[in-house]
Amino acid sequence: MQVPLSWYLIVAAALFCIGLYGALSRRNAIGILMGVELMLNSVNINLLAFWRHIEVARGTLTGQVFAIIVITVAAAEAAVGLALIISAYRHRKTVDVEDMDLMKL
Amino acid sequence: MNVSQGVFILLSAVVLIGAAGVVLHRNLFRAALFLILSFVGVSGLYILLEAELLAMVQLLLYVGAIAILIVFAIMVSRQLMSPQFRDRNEQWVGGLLVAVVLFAVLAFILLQVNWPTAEAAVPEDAIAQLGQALVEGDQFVLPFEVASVLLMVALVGAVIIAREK
Amino acid sequence: MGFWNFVLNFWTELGAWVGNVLSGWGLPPWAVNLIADVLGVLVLVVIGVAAVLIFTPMERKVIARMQDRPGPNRVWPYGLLQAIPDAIKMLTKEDIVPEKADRQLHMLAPILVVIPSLLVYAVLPWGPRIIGQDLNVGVLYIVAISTIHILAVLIAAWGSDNKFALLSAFRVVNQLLAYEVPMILSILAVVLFTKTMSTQGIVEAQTLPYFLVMPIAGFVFLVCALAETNRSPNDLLEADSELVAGYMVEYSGMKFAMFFIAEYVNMFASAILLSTLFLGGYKFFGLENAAPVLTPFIVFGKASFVIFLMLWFRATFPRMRFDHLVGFSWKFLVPLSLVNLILAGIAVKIPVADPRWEPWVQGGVMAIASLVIIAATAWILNRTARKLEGAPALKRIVAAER
Amino acid sequence: MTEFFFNLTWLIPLFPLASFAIIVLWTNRNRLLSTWIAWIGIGLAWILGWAILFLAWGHSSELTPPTHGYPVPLYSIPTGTTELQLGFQVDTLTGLMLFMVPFVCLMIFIYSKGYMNYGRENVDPRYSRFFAYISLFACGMLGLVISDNFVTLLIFWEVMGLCSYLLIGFWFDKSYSDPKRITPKQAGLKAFLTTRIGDVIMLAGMLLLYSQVKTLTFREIFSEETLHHLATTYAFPGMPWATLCAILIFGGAVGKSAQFPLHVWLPDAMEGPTPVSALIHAATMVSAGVYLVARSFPLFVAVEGGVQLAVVAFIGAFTALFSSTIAVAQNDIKRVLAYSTVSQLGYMIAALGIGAYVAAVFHLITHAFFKALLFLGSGSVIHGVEHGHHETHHGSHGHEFDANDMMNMGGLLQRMPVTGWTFIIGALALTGIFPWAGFWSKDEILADAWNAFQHGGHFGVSSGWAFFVWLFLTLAAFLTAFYTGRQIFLTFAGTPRTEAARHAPESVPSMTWPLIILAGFATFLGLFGTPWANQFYQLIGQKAEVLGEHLPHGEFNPLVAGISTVVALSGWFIAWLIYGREPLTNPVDPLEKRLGRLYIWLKNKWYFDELYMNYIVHPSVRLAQACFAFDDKLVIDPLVDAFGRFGRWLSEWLKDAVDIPIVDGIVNGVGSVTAKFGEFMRATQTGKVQNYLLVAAVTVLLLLVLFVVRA
Repeated sequence: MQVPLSWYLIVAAALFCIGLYGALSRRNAIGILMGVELMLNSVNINLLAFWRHIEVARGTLTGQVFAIIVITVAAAEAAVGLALIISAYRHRKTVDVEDMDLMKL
Repeated sequence: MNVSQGVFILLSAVVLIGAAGVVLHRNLFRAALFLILSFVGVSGLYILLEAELLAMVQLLLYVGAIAILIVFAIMVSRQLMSPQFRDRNEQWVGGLLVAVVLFAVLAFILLQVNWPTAEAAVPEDAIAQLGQALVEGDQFVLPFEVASVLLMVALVGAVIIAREK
Repeated sequence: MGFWNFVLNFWTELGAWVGNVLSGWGLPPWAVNLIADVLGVLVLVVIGVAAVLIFTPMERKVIARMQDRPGPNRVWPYGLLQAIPDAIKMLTKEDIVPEKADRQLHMLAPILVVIPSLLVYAVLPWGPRIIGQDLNVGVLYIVAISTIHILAVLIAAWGSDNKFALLSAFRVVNQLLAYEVPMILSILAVVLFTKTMSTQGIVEAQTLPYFLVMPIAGFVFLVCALAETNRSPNDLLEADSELVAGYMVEYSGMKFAMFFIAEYVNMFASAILLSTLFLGGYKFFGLENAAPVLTPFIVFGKASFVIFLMLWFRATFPRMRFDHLVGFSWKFLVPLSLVNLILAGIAVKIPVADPRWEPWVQGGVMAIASLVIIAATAWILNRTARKLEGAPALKRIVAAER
Repeated sequence: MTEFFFNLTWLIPLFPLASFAIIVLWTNRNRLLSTWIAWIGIGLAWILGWAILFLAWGHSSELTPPTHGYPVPLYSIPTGTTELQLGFQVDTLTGLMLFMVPFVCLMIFIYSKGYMNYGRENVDPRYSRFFAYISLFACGMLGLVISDNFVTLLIFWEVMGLCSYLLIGFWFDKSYSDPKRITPKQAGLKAFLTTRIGDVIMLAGMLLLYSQVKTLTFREIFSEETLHHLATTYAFPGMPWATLCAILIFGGAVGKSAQFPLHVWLPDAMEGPTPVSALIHAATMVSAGVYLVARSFPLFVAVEGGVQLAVVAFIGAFTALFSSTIAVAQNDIKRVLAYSTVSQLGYMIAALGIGAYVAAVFHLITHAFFKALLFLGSGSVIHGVEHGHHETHHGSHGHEFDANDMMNMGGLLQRMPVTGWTFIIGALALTGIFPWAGFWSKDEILADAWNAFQHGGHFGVSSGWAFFVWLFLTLAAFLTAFYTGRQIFLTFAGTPRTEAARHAPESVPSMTWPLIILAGFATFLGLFGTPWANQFYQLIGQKAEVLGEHLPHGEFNPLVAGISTVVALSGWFIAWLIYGREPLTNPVDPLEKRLGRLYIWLKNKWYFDELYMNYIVHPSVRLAQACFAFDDKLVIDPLVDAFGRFGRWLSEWLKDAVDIPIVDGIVNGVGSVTAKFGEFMRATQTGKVQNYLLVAAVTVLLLLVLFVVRA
């Protein structure tokens, strides 16, 4: 209990920003995915830190539950994302998002 | 500065160094290993927050499943990893700028806010309570079920997408 | 009286004595705790590693006897110290790193493979209060930690820059993830019954050994343990005849020894876990209460029995084909353990007025239901097999083999 | 338990509706499945309907109409200042209708399978569609009888109107060589338009009612205050609102129940398949009109001695007599029954007109059973004769053979015994021979009329009117007996007059069983309404004090019963004298010779069709044509031309002065600016996710900064 809440929040913010940078700057789709995972982790740190410092005293569990759901979503996202990446790799022999610009008309 | 603060700083360093490795390392495989390091550090933070269950789930799912899958995907697409492949796109400067400024703003906000923290000990049966809360009708059973449906859908979707034609 | 008490409770008394001695030296309490913890960790690690010394000769002897040959018999009586010359041989061999390999990862892998194996010992119970740390999420901890093993194998495979190693790595993901699912599901059934994830708590809650209560979970766990520890007949990751040792192909000397050690440490840990979950752990017909000093030996005995079972499997079963192996998990073990989990969920909800009778009634119901499921499974398998018998492809194969 | 079932009332019309939807959407290809779905739909409605009836019977003292129904509110529509409460209700009148409607429908549905030739090679190509339509028809009627307000009632009423159009014109591709003979398509149109006239009048009545009392829910309209209010405020001198609205609403009933002068559609409705005729004439559509009057009976009696009851009584009595005279001279087996239906509906309307509410409803119920029986029987006869025709003329359709014509029949009792005997039972019931159902219900009406004549009527009905009604109805009873007897002797007695009749086979069991069951009901149903133990009175008349007076309770009057019995028997006897004594051998009606010009007059239905054609339809058409000619040639065309020329000139001028320099310039300018801008913006559309993500991140960042600055 000696670690203040804001420390966790700062670390989480830093982790989020690093993840964001990864998602913005990687060329490899898997690299982007990893950046997103980092961002999700930072969210979880926040959730649990809030739970520990605010919610425990109130006797509620929202932070933990949400963290679990975020982890679930992350698992789903990783599964589908990697499946997409492998599929793209198989069809186009690339996982470089620079080459994936079919959205452009 | 006491023991847990020291441990916190240590773990945070692990987390952030791992994260930096993830986004900066040129070798994607190593980046994935850094990702795992970061995940383990986060798990340690959870233990520090006395959320043992989440820490274990973090290990089991992030390290044991997601990171492994990522490593696997990297291995599958390994032909692309040549030394001359510069894994950094042309907008990385902008991205870096945004990330740094965002961190500055966030840190500013976080330090400004007076959080309504309250000291309390984690109850003995926290895990049992969590389990109850996830299946209790008036609490979180709906998100829980929706999450399970989501997982199911993702599973099926991943299988279909990744299947060879 | 005092003496007998000391003898009977030797291990706890020993701990208390060490603590007293350290305090007597004038150390502050935190230092006493620290030293005690370090000592405990050392003891656990030593036990884990020492298992190799015991179980490698045992494996060689047992399998040799099953295959009707003498086995090692030169070093000391009956070759019981065979492990020591083996170790010396390993240590003195040249350490080779392939030229194009990733040196650091090649180095990291053997370390990573041993660490999680030893970390597991932290929560394995050797007796009442004789445990590294009684975590309230102990079982989950074991499962979580053991997944690092997969990672280590992947790193080893990647770092070796060898195609057999890489093939092995693909198999790792496929096989170990596939067998983790039924394993967790069967553990979950036990957790449902004991209502705790603490390993100590699970042992305490076992009025009946759970192998009798839920044979399905026990069987599934045993099979999964074989796959997770990469033992024959599920040793597809390193199958000599296919992958020339798989991820270990480029390792030699001490690094290879690390993998070797890790395998036995893992096996021992799995055996202890299985005896904890399903065989009553350190309980043995009330002996643990009469003489707590014996509990580690009880655990060791049970674990040895489990390891003997594993060796027996290795000696008698042929290696499976890979797709069969994975299919067996997804198509057979997962549904079976799901059914078992549902049964357990229903059984623990049976209301029993007298709490003393609760484990007996619920356990009995569970056991009977499990037997019914086993019978049904057997019937379905039998019918399917009979249908397959008529299949033309199979007929041709059978004819060809004859 | 009771309330549970009552609250399920809304399900009753839903079952056939679901059958309709399922058949139309999915099972159209599968005939057997469609049949079963329709049967199950109406069967469930029947079970639930009877459950509700028996429960309502148990609570009859609380559920007596008009205001004591059990409400099943569904939803309310906000209509400005008020709310329109829509819903259903259960009372004993509804219960009685639920006794009759779903059961008779079920019988007809079962019968339809055989009639539409299921499983034979000449099965109807639109077989499944037929079942879908009749399911929807049943839905309309069931919904109508459980409605608790005029809005849903009108909705279901119109649903039935639509279904009658679809079903009468079911064989819309049929045409006849005789150009004067009406085709199914025209018949459907005629029915639709004729009933629409009544519906418009009724809608006007409803709207007036709504404007006066701000509600359309029965229980609110029929409450004592509202009725009092309606009876004491005047639309114009001498005409209270209640009278006006009642007469207008009666207009709807006239259309739906085919009363004079809107009766012309009903006989032509015979062009539809026979089960449809049965459905329309017995169970559903035409009873809806009577039901409407019965339902709004409190409105009709709100004003003592008002003109509205006289109108109702006159139209009913006149129709009863008038249409039975026409029936005498018809040769089409179904048309005879059709006119008989009109006549019997006239009985009911007339009964309502003299305040004999219970007797009218009683006759409605019994009539439904024996008329369904008669129609289904006639369908069976037609079917048999058609089959006989097919058998004797293999594939040759050279000359047109009318299987409906009674002159082509004769001696069918030997060939089709089940159909014949059940038909005879129906005929006995229709003509009111003791102890069949028709005797009791018809006699109750006559007795009520006689009582009103003797002792003065209730609700201010004058005894003169009552006598008039009694006289007309008694004459009609004589004619009914006569033409029914004629029909029986022409169809079943004697020897076959054609090859087709000689080879007519008995119908399949799915057609004969409904006949047998309905014959049972036609025989025994009257016993529930005998004057000594009148269950119907118990059910719907008991608590009618809210109407201000006791409803007349038809006491047994030996004189009236004697007269009507004698009259009926003499009708039968004369029919026997003419047609039965020496069976006809050649297809010439002996009546034709004896009645001479009167016969022609009757055969042409008093020339009503021609009357309407000449004095309403043709003048309307001619007026429209004249208007068209005038408007188009003299007014519209020059006007349009002038405008056109002016417009042309104007546009020429505008083109040169405005369009090319200014408008085009603007448009092209906008276009080129847009194109340039698009070129510029295109650079931002890289198609790369990360670029977009960066933009999003920057946006979030800016918002965050904004937040910080603002805070």
